Amino acid sequence: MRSLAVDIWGGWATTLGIKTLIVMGLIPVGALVLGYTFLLKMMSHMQSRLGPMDPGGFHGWYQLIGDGIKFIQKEDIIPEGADKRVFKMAPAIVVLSTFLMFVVLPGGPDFVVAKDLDVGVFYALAVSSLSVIGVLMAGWASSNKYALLGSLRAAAQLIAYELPLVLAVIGVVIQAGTMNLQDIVRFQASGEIFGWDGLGLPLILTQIVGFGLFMIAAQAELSQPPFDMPVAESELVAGYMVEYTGFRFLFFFIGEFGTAFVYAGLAATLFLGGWSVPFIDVDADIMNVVGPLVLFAKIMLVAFLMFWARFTYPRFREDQLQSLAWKWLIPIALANILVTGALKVAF
Amino acid sequence: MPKFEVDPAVHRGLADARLNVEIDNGDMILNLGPQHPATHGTLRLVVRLDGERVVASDVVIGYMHRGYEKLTEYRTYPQITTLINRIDWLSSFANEVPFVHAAEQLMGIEAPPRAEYIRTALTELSRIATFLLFLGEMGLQVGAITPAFYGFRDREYVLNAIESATGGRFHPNFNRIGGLKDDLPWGWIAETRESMRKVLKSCDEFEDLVVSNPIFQKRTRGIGIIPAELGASYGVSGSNLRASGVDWDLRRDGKPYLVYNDLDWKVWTHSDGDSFARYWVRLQETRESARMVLQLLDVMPSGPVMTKVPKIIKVPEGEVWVNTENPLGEMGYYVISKGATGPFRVKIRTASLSNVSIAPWLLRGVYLPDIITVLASLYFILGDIDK
Amino acid sequence: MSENTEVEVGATMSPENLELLGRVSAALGAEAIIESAQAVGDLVVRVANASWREAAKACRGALGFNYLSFIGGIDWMPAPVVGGEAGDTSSPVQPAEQTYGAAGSAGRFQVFARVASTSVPRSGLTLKVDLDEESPAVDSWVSIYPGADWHERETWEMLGIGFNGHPSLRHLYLPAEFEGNPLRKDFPLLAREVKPWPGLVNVEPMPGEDVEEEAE
Amino acid sequence: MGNNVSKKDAFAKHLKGMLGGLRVTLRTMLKPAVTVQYPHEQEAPPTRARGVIALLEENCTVCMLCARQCPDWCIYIEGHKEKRPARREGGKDRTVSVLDRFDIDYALCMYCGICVEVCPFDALHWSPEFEYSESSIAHLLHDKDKLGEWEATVPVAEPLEIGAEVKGKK
Repeated sequence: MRSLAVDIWGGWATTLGIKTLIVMGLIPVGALVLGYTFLLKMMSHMQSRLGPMDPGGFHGWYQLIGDGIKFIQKEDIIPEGADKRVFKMAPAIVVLSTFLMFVVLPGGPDFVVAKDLDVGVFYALAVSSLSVIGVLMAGWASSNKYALLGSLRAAAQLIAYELPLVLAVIGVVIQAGTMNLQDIVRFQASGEIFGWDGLGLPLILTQIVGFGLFMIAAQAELSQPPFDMPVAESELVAGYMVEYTGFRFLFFFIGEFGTAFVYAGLAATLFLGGWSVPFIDVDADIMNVVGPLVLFAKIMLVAFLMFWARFTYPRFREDQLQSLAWKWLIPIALANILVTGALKVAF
Repeated sequence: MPKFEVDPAVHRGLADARLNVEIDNGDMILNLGPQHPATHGTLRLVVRLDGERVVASDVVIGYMHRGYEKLTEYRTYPQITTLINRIDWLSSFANEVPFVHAAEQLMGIEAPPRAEYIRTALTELSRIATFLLFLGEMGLQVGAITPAFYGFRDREYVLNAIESATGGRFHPNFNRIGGLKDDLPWGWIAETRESMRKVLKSCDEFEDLVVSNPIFQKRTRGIGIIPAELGASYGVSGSNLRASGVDWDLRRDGKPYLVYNDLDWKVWTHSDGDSFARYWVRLQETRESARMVLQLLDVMPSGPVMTKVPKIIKVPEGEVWVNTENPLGEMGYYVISKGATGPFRVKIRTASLSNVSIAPWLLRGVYLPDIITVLASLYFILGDIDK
Repeated sequence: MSENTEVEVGATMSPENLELLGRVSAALGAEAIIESAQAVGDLVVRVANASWREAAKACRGALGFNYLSFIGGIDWMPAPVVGGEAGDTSSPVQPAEQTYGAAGSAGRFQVFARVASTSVPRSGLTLKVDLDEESPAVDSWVSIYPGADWHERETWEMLGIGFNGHPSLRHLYLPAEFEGNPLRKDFPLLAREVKPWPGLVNVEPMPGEDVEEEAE
Repeated sequence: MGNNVSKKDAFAKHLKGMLGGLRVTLRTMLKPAVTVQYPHEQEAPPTRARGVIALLEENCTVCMLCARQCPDWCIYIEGHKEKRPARREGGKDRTVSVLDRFDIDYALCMYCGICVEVCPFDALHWSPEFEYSESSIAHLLHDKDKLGEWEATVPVAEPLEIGAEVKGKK
């Protein structure tokens, strides 16, 4: 009797609860940080304006939190013709996909957000495509033509870009020889480049093509400009989220930026060495504290690139996006794998 | 389902409900507008889609019809200038000029040279203001947010210049029959020169940010091609027609008006006739206009800005057609006077109406996102369509 | 009367317009032209109702006017006096007798159009056509100038002028259930009828006011 | 071969086009913003700006010219006559028009300025003030007291640009 209670209270259940809470906290925090830094501030300055300045006193830091609270207070409107259950579930599924991706992100030598999986890369990319189901559900259930068109575009887009995304990562996996994200980081911290192990270097040096492909594909997966056709506000108004208001819309928003945070984290982990700092080999205990900060800095760097492109480029047309994926990105990714593989065998 | 035709009887009202919901026969009828971000106001487009490809489309206008032709019959000439400011609200000053010219021609008077120079400068400034907004807006319509802000930012300098001279940012009401309300304020020339430099720099930014962007080119090249002859028979005018290779600009080819003949400038054309060409031509024309303003500021003659006109303006009997090259295209007033203080009939020819009337022809067979590109590149102002 | 005007007008017509008039009558046949005049430099040609379509064909073809500027209508009926008797000086008072503008008219309604050429600078021609007063109608230009579509729809709803052969003569600006033709002179502008003219209240003759109005 | 070169050129051009845009946005980001933080800091509108019409009541003689010429009929004037003693000893009593009501309905006003121009006694002036929005449309009807308050904000007319004809000097 007693041992079972201890098991549940002090054992797996508690760990599960704590970890769930951590991840659930991380998603909005990540979304907020990216949303504030890039959407509100960087975009404003790129457009030669200041963005919000008043809320919270210092450069409007409170703006997004206030927006969030406002969204929660708002009336929950569901269109009359909507498929209500599906309509309500859709935002949760989008956020769920973000949630599941966070699980495997390594923050330090002994510390992964929730679970150190051996198939981490595979897992992260697999669950990332879960969000498309949410998007499809949202589009279909809204009973709105714009939403439907948007969600169909999103589905087509996510399918088309899942492939280059995965293929772009394979180069990394070949070089590191593992799918475990933690091991990939360790490989970059003290790894070798095709037999030469003088320096522990981030894989971006050899996988620059892969990095570029990963960034483009991630941009498309996130449906950010230049690949934002699913939400294209000048054509489809807001695409699949056109009927969503209040906290359900907030879910989509958090999902969008939370996912951007995770993708930036994945890119930082796979290509930029994650929590590790090149040339510096410090004690694991210190790295457990400094690592997350290093990772965070790298995430911000990657996110900057992502959002920089987002605020600069016009969007493709759906068919142009498809031809870009199938005619250019996938062949390049395959060639990249071939070259990497050949070099790996050679050295 | 019969052939796509919007039944006139159920066209408004009933049609809304029907068109919004049904998906039938594999084709879908999509209702863009009257409140849609891409229709800059209240244009409504009923589009029949096959997948994302347009099978047929119908343009519905009139949501903002204000009946200017009727209103002018109830107003005196000085009151009308303030009214017609609101037709094409982005280039309101340019709207006033042809009307005031029409009245002046009927009365047989002419504004003093300084007034004509200032009119020309302000007309070109309003052209720049209109086009800067277009240059940004078009970027926005194809998905880039940033150019829109640049457009608004740099238009502000131009609007400031218009406001400090006329007192109104959007509705200057500065023209009077026989001249101008007032002379320029102190320091205006120097300030405007500075603004024109900013405009020229901004054009370079648009060149880098939008025109040379491969994605933008991919989205606009070959989309919405207007054949020159067809465009002309539809009454498409202005930059839209020049982008189809028609070298026709009323500032040069119309009846001489203002002081364009004293300036050194060039009419830009592009041979492609597609959305990209229309963007490109407008970009070049913005530059050209800025250069024209700079020239005008250099050679501004001194003297009065108003001729002697009677206090109560009565325009002698007669009729006159005055058309000018407005930012959006040919704008004209056919003024029929019967010797009263107000006109008997004013036919207002607005550029946007004819420019948009070609849209159903252009939109056949394009993809849904291209509708937005085509509409944005035709560049219309709802007030200019709906009158 | 028409002869008279033509002599008068012909005397004052510019050589370019005379030349253009010659070309127009050559392309269209002299019998189709009822009258012509020059309105501040522009040639106005009034053609017979039956030749309206032929006129468009001639313009687009032989005369090279490939550009349609506008099509509109005129109601020559004198407008009922608007507030004029109350001394409303913010609205114009039109003469009470029915007079016609350049090139004259046979009755109350006219359709007029402007065409131009994009290849010849300073070119253009205004065409007018008389209509039947009871059921005003004229041939449509849509098949010749496709841009005529919207202009004709506008003229139809604003003045109640029919266009024979127009593919779908439906409302352009006004809602489908709108009744009446707003641009007809007998259609009142309600905004001006329901509100009393504020200048009427307590009008006090001011020193010099009467003189001022007469002075210039 | 030639084809290859042109393809290479096209690629270089595309790359340049992509990077050019990024350069523009980055450069703008590093420059100070143009925003004016409105309620905290204000740009002064130009002297000529047609913001609101101010009424100098002493000058008004209830001649109604402004109300008559207004294209929108948004000026409402009422007045009555009063007898005043003569200015000079032994003269006749004067009749004076006294202004009872002078309202401008800014919900209707088109800001054309015709009333200011036609006023023969210089009783109406433009002020560049613009901050008088109201939550109720009825409050946009400014009565003569409110219009009189605006008089304090009327700026002195600015000098004219070089080359302008100076009035009264012919």
